[in-house]
Amino acid sequence: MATSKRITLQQAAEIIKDGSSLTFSGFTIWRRPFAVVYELIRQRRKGLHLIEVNGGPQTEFLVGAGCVDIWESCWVGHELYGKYGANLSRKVGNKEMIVEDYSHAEMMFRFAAGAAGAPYAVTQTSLGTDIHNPDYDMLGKAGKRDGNRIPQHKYVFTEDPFYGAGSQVLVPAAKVDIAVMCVQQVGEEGTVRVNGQYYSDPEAARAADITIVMAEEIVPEEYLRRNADQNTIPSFEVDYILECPFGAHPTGMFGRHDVDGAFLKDFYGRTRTQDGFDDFAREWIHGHDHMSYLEKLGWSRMLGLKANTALNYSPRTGKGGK
Amino acid sequence: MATSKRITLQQAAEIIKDGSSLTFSGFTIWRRPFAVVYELIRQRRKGLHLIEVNGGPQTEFLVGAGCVDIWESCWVGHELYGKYGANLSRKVGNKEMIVEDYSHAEMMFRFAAGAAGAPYAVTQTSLGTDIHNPDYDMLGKAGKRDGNRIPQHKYVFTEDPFYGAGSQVLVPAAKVDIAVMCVQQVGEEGTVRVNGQYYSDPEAARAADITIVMAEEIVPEEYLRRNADQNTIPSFEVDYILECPFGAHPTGMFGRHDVDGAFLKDFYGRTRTQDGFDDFAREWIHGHDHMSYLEKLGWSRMLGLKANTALNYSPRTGKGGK
Amino acid sequence: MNDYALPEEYGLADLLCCAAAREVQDNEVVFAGTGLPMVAIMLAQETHAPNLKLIFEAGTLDGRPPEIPTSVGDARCEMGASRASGLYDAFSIAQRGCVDLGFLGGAEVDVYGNVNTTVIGDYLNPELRLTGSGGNPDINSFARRTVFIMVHEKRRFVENVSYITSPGWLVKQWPGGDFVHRRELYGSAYRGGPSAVISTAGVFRFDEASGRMYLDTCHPGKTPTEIKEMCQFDLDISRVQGDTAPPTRAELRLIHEVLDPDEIFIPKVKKG
Amino acid sequence: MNDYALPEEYGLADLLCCAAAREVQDNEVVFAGTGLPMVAIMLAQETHAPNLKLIFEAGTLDGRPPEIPTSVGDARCEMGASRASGLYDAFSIAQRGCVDLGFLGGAEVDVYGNVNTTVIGDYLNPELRLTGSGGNPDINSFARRTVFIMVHEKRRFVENVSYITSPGWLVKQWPGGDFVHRRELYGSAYRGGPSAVISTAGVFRFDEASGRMYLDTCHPGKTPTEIKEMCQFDLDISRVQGDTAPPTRAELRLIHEVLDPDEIFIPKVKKG
Repeated sequence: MATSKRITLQQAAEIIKDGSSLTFSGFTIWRRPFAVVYELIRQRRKGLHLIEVNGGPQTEFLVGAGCVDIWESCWVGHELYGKYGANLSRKVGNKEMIVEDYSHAEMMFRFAAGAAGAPYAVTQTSLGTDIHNPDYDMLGKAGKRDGNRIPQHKYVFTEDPFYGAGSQVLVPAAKVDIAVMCVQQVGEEGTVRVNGQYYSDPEAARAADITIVMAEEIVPEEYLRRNADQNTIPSFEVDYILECPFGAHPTGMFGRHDVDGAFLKDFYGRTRTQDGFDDFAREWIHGHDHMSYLEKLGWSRMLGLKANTALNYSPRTGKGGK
Repeated sequence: MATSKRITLQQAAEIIKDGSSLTFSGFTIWRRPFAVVYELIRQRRKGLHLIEVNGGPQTEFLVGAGCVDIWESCWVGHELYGKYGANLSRKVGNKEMIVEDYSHAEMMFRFAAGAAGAPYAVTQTSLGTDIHNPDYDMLGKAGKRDGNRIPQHKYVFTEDPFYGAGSQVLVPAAKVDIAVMCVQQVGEEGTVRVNGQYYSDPEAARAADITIVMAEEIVPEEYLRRNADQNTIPSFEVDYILECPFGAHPTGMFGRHDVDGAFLKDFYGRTRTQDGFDDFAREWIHGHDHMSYLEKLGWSRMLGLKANTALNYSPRTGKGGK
Repeated sequence: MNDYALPEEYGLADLLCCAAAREVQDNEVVFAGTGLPMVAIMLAQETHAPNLKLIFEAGTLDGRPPEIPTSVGDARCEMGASRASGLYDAFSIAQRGCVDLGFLGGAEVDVYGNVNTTVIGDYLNPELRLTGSGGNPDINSFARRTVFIMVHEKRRFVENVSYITSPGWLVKQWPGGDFVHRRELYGSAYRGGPSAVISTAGVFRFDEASGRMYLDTCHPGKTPTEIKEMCQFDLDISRVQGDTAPPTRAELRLIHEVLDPDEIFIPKVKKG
Repeated sequence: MNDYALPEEYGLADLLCCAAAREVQDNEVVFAGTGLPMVAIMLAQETHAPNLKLIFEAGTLDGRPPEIPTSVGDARCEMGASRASGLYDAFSIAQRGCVDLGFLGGAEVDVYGNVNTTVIGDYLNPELRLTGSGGNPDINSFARRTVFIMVHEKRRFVENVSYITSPGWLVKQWPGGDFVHRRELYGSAYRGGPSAVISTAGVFRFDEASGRMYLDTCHPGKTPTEIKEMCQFDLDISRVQGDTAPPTRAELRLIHEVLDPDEIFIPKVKKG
């Protein structure tokens, strides 16, 4: 009907400019838009400002590649496959980037406020912790609180005037230029259906000014609209779509494939140093496109990750290859 | 597994005491827990405090029957079948009850705050209207703002300190004793699956201290848990369940039956006066139970309302009876 | 397309419906209330705005109902929808600034476009309590443009409404209650305001600077002076552009054969 | 049930897992992080707490995973769940006060139960940046009780943590940073706090009034004096109740044959 929203992987990365603020779909090591992340690294994007409900391998790859100046979030690591974010840790230690710490619920509420068009949210979480320590307002110390995309304050403390519920902390809405989503299905007009947990995807898409959806498959819009109550993000909140099977790898996707734990473990083990990261990037990112990446991974590895359609994950026992 | 949550219609109404604050599932003339509403009228409940995202026939029935002292909401009527709430209008005119007006979005945000455990929500809606007129704080004028279940202020005005977004209005969280829901399916452990629009049901259930779910059918819990991403309210938020087919009548239910417009029109036409209401209640409520009510409605009427399962509503053309 | 119907071929509801449909532009996100606005939007969708996105307050997003819903909570709203959810979604989308146009109604309107749907008479001693606000002020607070469809009676077009349910161009600043331009009050949420009132007499628009209503077009058969007489306030008739364009025969066919064949919202004109 | 295993039949991870499982009461709503806590909760579910409701932070509510998930975002979390949604739901439920018990971890803990998972060394000049808070402070702010499972090293049990990621019983009041009891700060959200630390040396609890940690039980083979030596602060050992109860053979069978047969979180003890 309307103008097509379809773009290529390369075009998706090109929409994200040097200095853009950016957020992603998914949760830690699940449903991260890796094919776009790889393409950003290939295109040598600089000065990104990541605002994430939580970080994960996508953070580590972008940070290791030197694409990121500012990271606002609460957590980074590879879950079972790497207990912290070694690249981020190194860059923070070297003061090569700014980290602004919030709690997980605070990040979630910041996105919920942004998605609802409210300037802030009110919560009682994390009172009394160093997350609220005024000396640790890193964007403030760096003189970046312009009140435009970056709020004038990290926090404001107040009291509840209605029920005497006590101390409250106001957290600023998350305002993001671009959200890049990785989901199971998107329709030709942009309707998204996430299967399984939707994490913070609906809020991320709505809080962002531009939303790019990379899907395992683009499906007929009409198919999704037969069951509107099973859809996750409405058509008009999605600006661009692209189909990219296994675009989440090495992270997992409910109903499609598991996390590639061995890949993440290898990344974690090899990228403690910048030389290690650069070596890993030469092997797996630069000089590749998505198809040659899949070829390099190979059929045996990918079939081992494939989800059983009755279970929605790859059972640990019963795989032919094991 | 655990103690059964099943109760009867009569027990459901008995949980709601004189003076309780109460909210409902649904939207205007859709999915209202009418069987429980009728039972409350039969049990001659008094002094109810209704806090509703929006009102509808259930409000009009309870108000007409003299069950309600306070109504906090934004709208009452019967949509196409009765353009305003004649019973509420009469009682307000006679100063027999207190009405506290908010806007629709404000009511929704009040419930969202209550559901999230926040004492208030921040919004920019309805600025400059008489909804914010300090002279029209009716609970304040009545000396009922105890800061316990009824907040100390109707509103608080403030400014956004983060982005300079300007004037903001803080609206107090909705705190409700009991939510009574009317849905398509509930599992034996309380998991709720709403088909179609869920309106403000998830927030209503979570904001309430006690949640009673009346369903078209109680289904095996295991059936609902096979597709957890299609469920609406989690088990542990539901305290009591009951099965009551057509319990929403005369309001409609997506996928099951349409609104009984003729019934609502008749109610609207006959209950402009208290005598008219009392007469209507004698005919349709007192002396009845749910089965005798259905018998009185009759098969022809109910089959005419039955939803086509492909469409989820009753098509206006093609019904045998017409 | 100059297939305009003759006066005897259409009724007032047809005229209103077509005038409302013409307020919609293609690709817009449109928030619709129950009733005639639904028909108008679906008419626009069938004619010049095939890609408009329809949002219903109860939580259906970008729906394509095959039959006119009887309310925004209707199961019919979900047919062909992109997403069916709830009110939190709908109002968040509105507050986030995603809504271009909203269609609303009212019992009274004043010269600044303030609308009353709450009460006739004094709020504290009401002559008649009406339905209340519903989403009227919410959509009107957040949409870029809003269009009101109203019955035109002199008692309904007043200098100041007795209760501002829905904000016009000049609104009250609390606690004092002095009138200020909505631009001053709404901050980042200021995106526009009432852009038209379509009454049973004519189409009215607003001067954004002064916030006052003026007459834009007269419905066929009405003169500017007659319409001015039908307002309690001093209506500006200096900017009249002529008559409201009548429905085309194609539009009438769509309304009566496709969209509302059962005359739920729009009665057919009796022939002969 | 007095089927306790002999010391050579179980490992430290088994002991921790069983001690953690015993913190759970039936019918409770329990918030679990990734790793050993998941095994502990599932063990409780298989033994004395069949009706506990398990919430994972990423958005699965009342799930019954048949295999141990590798993270709370795992597809495995959703098997048998009452609802699969997202983080807004999970944190709203927590803030609303629906969570009885949370299981958490930490790199450092202090005498007041404040936990650090953010940084080793000075925050502004870190020796080592860790993962950050995750949901640790959020669950710890809102649950009625929280239990921390930690490796016991002297450098980890300190008088004051270098960075309070997650609030203990005495926390900092900003802007000054003076210590106050959490009761004073949390208002209506005050529902309790850390109720136990289960380390690799013993089980510790807190005096709610003073907010200070004391030794409750020693793991078999450890003495109170030895454990006191393993803390930088002056550990109260006056209230010791004896040894931590070892795992039963039935519990060990459940852990290694049913819950974690692949030794993802809990290694099997090598026989002979």
